[in-house]
This record gives sequence, structure tokens and C-alpha cells, in this order.
Amino acid sequence: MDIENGSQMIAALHVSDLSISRGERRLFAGLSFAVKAGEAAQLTGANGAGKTSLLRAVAGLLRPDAGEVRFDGAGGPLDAGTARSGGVQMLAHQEGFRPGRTARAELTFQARWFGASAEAVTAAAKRLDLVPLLDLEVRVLSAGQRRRLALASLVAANRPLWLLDEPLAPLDARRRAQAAEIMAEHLNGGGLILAAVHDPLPVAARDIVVGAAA
Amino acid sequence: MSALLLLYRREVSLLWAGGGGPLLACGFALAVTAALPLAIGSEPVRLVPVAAGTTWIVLALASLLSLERLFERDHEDGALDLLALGPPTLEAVFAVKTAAQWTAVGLPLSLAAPVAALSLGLDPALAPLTAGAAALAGLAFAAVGALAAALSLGSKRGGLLVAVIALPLYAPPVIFGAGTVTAAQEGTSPGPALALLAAYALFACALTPFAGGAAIRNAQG
Amino acid sequence: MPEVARSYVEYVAAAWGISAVVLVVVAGRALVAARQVRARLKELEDGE
Amino acid sequence: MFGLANPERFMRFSAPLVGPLWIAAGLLLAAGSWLSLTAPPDYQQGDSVRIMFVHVPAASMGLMAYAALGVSCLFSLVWRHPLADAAARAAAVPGAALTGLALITGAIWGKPMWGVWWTWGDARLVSVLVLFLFYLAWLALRAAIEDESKAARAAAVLGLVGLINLPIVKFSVDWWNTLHQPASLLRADGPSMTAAYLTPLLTMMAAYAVLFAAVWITGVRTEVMGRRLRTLRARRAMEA
Repeated sequence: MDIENGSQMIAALHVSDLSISRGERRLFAGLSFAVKAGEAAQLTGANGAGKTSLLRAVAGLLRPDAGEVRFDGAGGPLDAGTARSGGVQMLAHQEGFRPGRTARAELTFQARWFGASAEAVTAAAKRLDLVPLLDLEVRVLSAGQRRRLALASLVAANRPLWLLDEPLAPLDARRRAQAAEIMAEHLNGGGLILAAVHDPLPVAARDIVVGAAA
Repeated sequence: MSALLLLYRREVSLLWAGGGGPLLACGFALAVTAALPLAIGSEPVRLVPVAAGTTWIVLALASLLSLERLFERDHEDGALDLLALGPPTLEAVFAVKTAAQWTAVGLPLSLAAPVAALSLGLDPALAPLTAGAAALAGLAFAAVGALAAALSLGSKRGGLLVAVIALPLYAPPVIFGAGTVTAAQEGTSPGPALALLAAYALFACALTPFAGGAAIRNAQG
Repeated sequence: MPEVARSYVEYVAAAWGISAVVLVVVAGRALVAARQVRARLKELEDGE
Repeated sequence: MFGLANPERFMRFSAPLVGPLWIAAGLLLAAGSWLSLTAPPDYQQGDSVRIMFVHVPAASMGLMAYAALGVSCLFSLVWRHPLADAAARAAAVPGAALTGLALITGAIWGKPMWGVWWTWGDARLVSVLVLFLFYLAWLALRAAIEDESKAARAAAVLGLVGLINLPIVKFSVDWWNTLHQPASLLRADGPSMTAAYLTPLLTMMAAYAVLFAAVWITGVRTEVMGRRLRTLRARRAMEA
């Protein structure tokens, strides 16, 4: 983890007594769990149980009704703002790429926005076999190709905490194996993964049930 | 290269290339200017007194053009969430977007402004002053307009809502901007008006990022 | 003694008339809304 | 002020106030109207001076209402005060109505005084017009966003920005007025403030203020009861 690009070392994520509601409806309450470096956790629960909202609350994009999200760095507790702006990257249903621009421009922007170096971006693109697609507009890419682009951005930026919302959904079997490899490598390097899933993650992961069991 | 510079280059290339690029803004400005003589007649005695005023109305309306998409597209693509998670704060992201809006729409319009004013009979010697005042006013329009765009995130009638929110707040820059040129036309010094215009533009640039950041967080969470 | 200006009574009537209408509408709207929500609330609480 | 943060205490605190406020508003309006209509006509303007007794209170109350709206937005944004959005909404509609009323009565008053229905020459009228635009912008934003809590917070930001910009806009309009001094129009500054006019005017201003307070507090109470109704219904639906 080179600090030079502003990335922030995160050793642990603590969620304590979290409760989130959408409008008047309470999604879940009193949820607590922790994820340590090298660990993965997967959120299971029915559709609309609040898995995505939980990810967004951890990312600081959504304000919970009650409860707390805390991050620990190597040397003890971290300020949530710095931890998030330096150490968290999210992969949501929409990958955040502008359809009208080329894959190269959007991948480069997004990865470097999260602290990747130019070399890391080209290496990640090569690894995900994206080079032939780079000069195409994002609009013409398939959902699977766009998801690989987002995975390349994750690999290039290499931020410690990955928040993944059904990461493997649009990928075919071959690409899922590659994603598993990437996730395992991330965990061995001391990274953390918190993912909302319907089918289990391809790496060892603890189950966290959100809301009513599926 | 710092993250903000990366974002600035992306935003400018987005605004400059497709959609509401400078060509569209200047085209709109000149089209509306051309409508005036068609509406009220070609005699200079009618046009010259309103040349400065019309130019500022045209500047204000033209600067509204690409505002609606300034945040809406990123919001729809899911990019706004990622921008919030990056190293810079949302306030900084907002300021960069305002700067991009000024660069891609405000500055080109400040070149179109003297052309529009001259076509309506403004004294050519006032062209540089008009361009300068238009650039300053453009900065105010960009900052307030960007805030209006951020506030109307999540509403269905985005474009119209941006105008209804922004235009009352455009009153001071329109008054001071047009006032600068009118003062010069009447031979008095444009200094005070220009100073007030600059003050409002800087005030808007200082205030709107905080309001804009809050508006974006509100639309996200 | 300048000639007393026309009394413009019709302007006064118009101004006061419109003011009265607007004030009554604003006040009425507030009172009616209050009464309605109180009634519905009582109806629900009694039904409990 | 923080004590009123929770709705229950506000409801208990405001309950005894509502009745007397409405009664006081009615009495003051009656007294003010009688005083205004029986005051001697102005030697220069004749009876049209009586329009001032409805114009000035509406304009000043429209401005006060926006201040109430702005402060409510501040409480809603900074302290996430649960009642603040209700207070803002309850102030916005009457505020906009009063400001609109100030514009209409201003125009009617302008006809005898300046011979035109609407004059851009009077800086005060123009600032009231811009204030009216601020209200429209607030109401439009509040209505345009479906999600209730998001609409409230976005409108709170705009309300606060508006409050900060109001004095600036007022200054820029006054400055603009000096720049474009309409030499041709008769520059009447309105009737001299003899005692005969001061009492009715002050009574009417008090009447408008008390009326606004009554409408505002009633509005907030309605909002609180409305929210209680919604949660009751939501719970009822869940049990069903």
C-alpha cells in the first residue's frame, strides 16, 4: 500500500448496532459485525432487505438512523472521513462510467481518481484482457465487459476496503474464476471485502444476514 | 497529477465535446440577440440604449444551457457516488465542476458578448470592457447555476427547475454586469460596478461549494 | 390649497378587496387543514 | 428554542397559544381596518393613501416570513431539527401569498401615485418582486423532488442561500435604481407620516404579524399531526 497516492491503510471495519430505514420503512436495526484485514464478509438477505443501503452506509453515502461505522488503521482508530476518502472503493450496480466516453478515458479517470498510477492502470487492463476494448465507447460495451472494466479499476487502485454490490452477476464462468483469483489476491495482500451477494462469493467469506433471512 | 486536475480535464472535455459545448452556448446567445431587432425594429435609436442590457439577459440565459447535465448525468451513471469516495471533498468536486462550467461555457460566452453588443450598436471601444465584465459575470452564473443544478438533482423537471432557482439569484450579476457597460456608455467610470460584480462572483464562488456539497450529499443518501 | 385630488375610491376598494380575499384564503386554508387532520387523527385513535 | 425540538413538547407549548392568537389577529384586523378607513384623506393623494395600510404590512410581513423560512432552514440543516422543515413549509405559503399581495396592492397604489400600473422606478417594489421569485423558487424545488426528506433538505439549502442573498439582492436593486433614476416620473415619496396615519398603519402591521404567527403555528401543528397520522397508518398497515 503506497501512501504516496493518498491511499489509506485500513486494518479493520467495525459496524455496531446499525439501523437504516428508507423513508418511513425500517429496513433493519441493531446490526453489528466486524471485518479484519485479510477477511471477506458477504451480506445475504431478501431483495430490498437493505444490503445495498448497508454498503452505502459503510461508504458514508447514506446516513443511518442509529449505530456507527468505525475504521481502524494500522496504528488504531481512523477518522471515518479520511478512511473512506483514502481507503474505500465501491463497485455498485452501475459502474460509474460515462457512456459517451471511451473505455480508456473512463477507466483511467476512475482508477487514478482512487489513487492508481498510470502503470497500474495499463497492467490491470492487460490482466483483464481489456486492451482491445479500450478505444471503444463505454456505451457499446456489454454489461460483462463494463464489469471487467470496473474490476480493472479496483485492481489498479488497490484500495484496502472493497465494497462490492453483486460483483459477479454479469460475468461468465471464465471471468468469475478470474474475479475469484483477484479477490483472493486482494485478501492475501491484507485487503478487506464486504459484498452484497445472491450467490456466494468465490472466496472464503463469513455470512452476515441483513434483515429477514432470505 | 492531482485528482482534482484529473476531474477538471474530464469535465471540460465532457462539456467541450458533446452536448452543451461552447458552440451551442454562443450559438444560442447570438440567435437570441438576433431576435431582438426582429422584434423591436432595426433603428439604432431603439437598439443602442438596450444593447448592454440585452447582452446580459442573453448571457444569463445562455449560461443556463448545459447546467442541468452538470451533475445529473454523473448521478445517473453512478459516478457521483465514486466522486464522493475519492480523496477530494464533495465541496472541491463541486468547485471543479463550477470551474469547468465557467471554462467551457462562461469564457466562450464572454467572447460572444461583445459581438452581440456590437451587433446591437454598442460603441466598439467598449468591447474589451464588455468581454471582461461578461467573464466575471460568467463566473457568478457558473457558481450559482451549478448550485441550482445540484439542488435540482432528483427532480424530474430538472432544466426548468434549474432556471427558476438560478434566475432570481442572477439578479445582482445581471444588474452589476449591465451596469458596468451602461456606466461606460454614459461616460461615467465603470469601476464601481465592476468591483461589485467581482465581489458577487467571488462571494458566490466561496458560498456555493458548501451549499452544493450539502445538496449532492442530500441527493445521494 | 391645491385642488383635492380625485378620491380614487375604486382603487382603495380594489386593494382592500383583494387583500381581504387573500387573507381569508390563507387563514381559511390553515384552519381547514388543521381541522381535517385533527378529525382523521381522532377517528384513527378512537378506532384503536 | 432547543426545548421545542421534540414535537410533543412543541404541541403542548403551542396548544394554548393558537386560540388567543387567532382571536387577537381578528380583533387587530378589525381595529386596524376601522382606523384605516376612517383616517382623513391625504391632501394630495385623497383616499388612495388607504392602500398604503394594506400594502406596507403585506410587504414587511412577506419579508419577515422569508426570514422565518430562512431561519427554519438553518435549524433544519445545521441541527437537523425535526420540526424545522414543518416550520419552513408552514411559513412559505403564507409568506408567498403576502408578498404577492404586496405586489398587487403596490401596483394598485402606483396607478394614482405614478399613473402607471407597474413601475420599475420604485426600488422597493422591484425588491418585493425578486423576493416573490425567491419564494417561487423555494416552493418549486420543494414540490419537484418526490422523496420527502430529500426535498426538505434541498429546500433547506436553497432557503438558507436565499436568506443570505436577500440583502445582497436588495442592495443591488437599490444600487440599480440610483443608476437608472427615472427622471420623467413624478418622484412622490408617499404621504408624510402624520399621527393620523401612523396609528392605523402600526395597527395593521401588528394585525398582519399576529395573523401570520397564527397561520404559521397552526401550520406547524397540522404538519406534526399529519406525520403522526402517517406513522399511525403505516403501523396499522403493518399489523393488518
